[in-house]
Order: sequence, then structure tokens, then C-alpha cells
Amino acid sequence: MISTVRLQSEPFDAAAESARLTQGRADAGALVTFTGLCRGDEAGVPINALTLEHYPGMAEAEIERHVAEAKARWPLLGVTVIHRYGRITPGEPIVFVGTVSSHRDAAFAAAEFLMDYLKARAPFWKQVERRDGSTWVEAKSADDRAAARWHKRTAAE
Amino acid sequence: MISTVRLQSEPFDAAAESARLTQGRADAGALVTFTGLCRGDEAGVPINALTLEHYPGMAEAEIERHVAEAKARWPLLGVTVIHRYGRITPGEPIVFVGTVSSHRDAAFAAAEFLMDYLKARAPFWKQVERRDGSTWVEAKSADDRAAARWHKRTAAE
Amino acid sequence: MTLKVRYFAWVRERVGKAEEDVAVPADVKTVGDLVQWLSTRGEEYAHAFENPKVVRAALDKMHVQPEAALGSAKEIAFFPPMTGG
Amino acid sequence: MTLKVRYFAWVRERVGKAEEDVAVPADVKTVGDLVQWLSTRGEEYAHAFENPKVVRAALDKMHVQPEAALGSAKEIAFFPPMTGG
Repeated sequence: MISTVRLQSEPFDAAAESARLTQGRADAGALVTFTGLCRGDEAGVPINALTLEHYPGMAEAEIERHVAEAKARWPLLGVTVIHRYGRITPGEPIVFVGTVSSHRDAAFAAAEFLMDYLKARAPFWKQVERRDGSTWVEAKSADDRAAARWHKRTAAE
Repeated sequence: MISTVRLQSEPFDAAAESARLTQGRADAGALVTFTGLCRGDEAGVPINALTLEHYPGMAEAEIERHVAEAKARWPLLGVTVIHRYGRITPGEPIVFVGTVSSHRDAAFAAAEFLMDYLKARAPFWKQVERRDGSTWVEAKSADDRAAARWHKRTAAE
Repeated sequence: MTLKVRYFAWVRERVGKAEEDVAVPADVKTVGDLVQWLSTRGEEYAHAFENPKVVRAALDKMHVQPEAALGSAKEIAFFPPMTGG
Repeated sequence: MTLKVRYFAWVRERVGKAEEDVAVPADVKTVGDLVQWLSTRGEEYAHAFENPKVVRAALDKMHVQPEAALGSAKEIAFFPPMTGG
């Protein structure tokens, strides 16, 4: 299985990353991609930009660990995770998760699992830049719950 | 909300369709795409091609109806569904579903809903072409169950 | 009543044609009645409908159950379970 | 024992620095002990850790709970709940 994990400050091309995942292979039946983008507003108020702070070293390790867990849980043929840090303006991509499998259930489940974990566990912090100053985005308890459902599933297995 | 539904025999560029869904918009927080591809084997046996037969008129209507239902259930900003018919060789895309929303849960749920329904309800039939002849793919009861889970959810609401 | 009947996938192959116009007798009221009546029209139909539970139907391009009344429909289609996506 | 302590996001802003090397007293055994001890070092620390439940910790780049022993770790980090993805 080919897996790619990248942290970078530069923008990336989600479409090209998506194409790369299935290029030249005939065993892939299903490709699921998630692209998280910077919106022009946060809670209804316009923003100028987001700035993402991260914990270098730990962020890579956390993502690699979750990619390994996804590979152990589902029959994956390829995984790509890209997460940006630094200043990101509205319309730009922040995060990309792409999963390839022979069947759609595995590709969907692995992509959702990775996104839930990135939201709740990967050491990134978003700061919103508005005309009148900057504020840190508050974590949502919904994100913790979304990540927790994968724990429950393990326990039930 | 912009929605695109296309049935076509020609191949399509999943990456370009994916890029088109979020181009030039700053309200999209999440893009989920699913691409179904023709595998080089079916149940472990190599294949030359798939041929998809469809019911013109009904296929479009069924897909449009499910796109409308997805729009009613989730706050979507954009949906694209493309389904091919005719002869498709290994590595080529068969189906594409792309959903855009401000939040990831809606985008994931709508994409899975549309794929489950396409599998179980859209009038397409796959024929596998092997060196020694052609056979029709049998429907999987797992696909019926996958589609049925969305009914249950409605009943519980 | 004249109804356009269409066949898809292996139902089409067994019947040996993609579509035909059929004069439906007055006592054939439902989709199920039509399947039964078609089955009496020859071996190829009997073969196509030998397991009626497997064959699905759409009336004027909407999925229907065997109990559905033909009513004033213009077109009916018979096909195996779908395998798209 | 000397430990590199790193701060992120608003914890960093409140403490007023991104990292520092700290000589940890022998009776500071756990992550929770360290938080308590840091809080006594000045107003900026007291402010950063005023609600210890909100501040998360990672020991040698792994998430840990307050009960975790510092052991022979080389680096600890404190930060708010994560908001990536």
C-alpha cells in the first residue's frame, strides 16, 4: 500500500492529489477524497484568513499513526493525507484525505475515520484573523464525539 | 445550490469535476468525492472490460430524484453525479459523486447516501467481459442493505 | 390497452428483444398479472420470468411492486436487480 | 531533571514564550504535578493554567493524561484542545 503524509505551508492541488491516487492502477475500485477548505466566514462573521499553528514532529507522528491504524482496519490500496499550516486565505484548501480500496465501504469508512481523528487529535490550532483582530477557534465537543465513535467500534469488535 | 447530473458513454476526468465543485467559492468548507473505477478483475478473475446497460430516461430521473432528496436532507452547496454507460476498460472511471457543504458531516453523509442509492436503485446493469465470454454481475444483498439504512433513518426522524 | 414493454440486461436476452408493443387483455390489471400473462406467451417469456421474485419492474420509469395497478401507464420495463454505481 | 517545555496557541500567548528549559524539582512526578508547580511560577503561568482541565499535554510528542508520570521524558508540551482538520 502506498501512503503519503505531508505537512506543508504552501497550497496544494486537491484535484491533482486525487488523480495521483489511482493513476496507472487497475485494482482500485473506489476512491474517496475529502478536502477541507478555508471559508470566508466563521460563525457568520467574515474573516480575512486563518492561521494554523502546529506542533512539528508530533503532528507528523500522530497522522502517521492514524494512517497505520486505518490500514490495519480496512483493506486499503492507497492513502494520502496533506495538512497545511501557516496563513490560509478563504477558498484555499487546508486539509486533504484520499483513500483507495477495491470497495466503497472501506474507502468511505477510512476517510471519515482519518478526518475525525485529524479534527480531534492532530496538534493543530486555528486562529481566525478578522479586521478587528485575531481569536483562537474553540474546539467543538461534536468533534470529540465524532472521534470517540471509532473507539466504541473497536470495543465492540 | 448548483447540481449537475450527467449520463455519458465517454470517460470523464474525476479530478477536474472535483476541482469544478469548489472553484471560485469561499462558502465551501468541505468537499467529498467518490469515484468508482473499473477494476481489472472481478471476484479474483481477470476481466477485459465492463459493459454498462442503462434505462435511458429512467436513470436520469432516478438520479435527479435522489439528488433532490439529498438536498432536502443536508445543507449542500453543490452536488455532481456522473454515471457512464457502454464499454469501460480497467482503470477507467464509471461513476463520480461530489458533494460540497460548509461542514464535513453533511458532505460525507450526502455522498454515501447518493452512492448507496445509485448502487441499489439506479437502473444500470453491469456485464463482465472475459476472454471466454460475458456474464451479468449479480446484485449484492449488501447493496440493498446499504440503501435500506437511509430509509430507517427517515422513519426514526 | 396497448403498452410499450421494455426489457433490460438478461431479461432482454432471454425474451430476445429490447422492446415491443403489447395489447394487454382487459383482465390484466396489475404488474403481477402482466408478468403471469406474458409468461404464457412462449418459452422465452417463461424462461425470463421463471423466478418472478428476481425480476423488477418500472411503470412509466418509476420502480413499482407486483401489486401496482397498470392504470393508464404507457410504458413498463422489466429487469434484474440493478448493479450500477 | 531538566525538561524542555513547549507551549502552543493561547497557552503560548499567555505564558509569553514558545518554549523553555525547566529544572523540575524532584517531588514533581506527574504531568498534573508539573502543571501545579508551573502555576506557582508567576502570573502568566497561573493565567495559562487557570483551568487545568482545558489544557492538554503531550509527553515526548504523545498525548497524555494528568496522571502520567514524567519519567525520563525529554519534552513536554501544553496546548488547548486541537482544532485542525
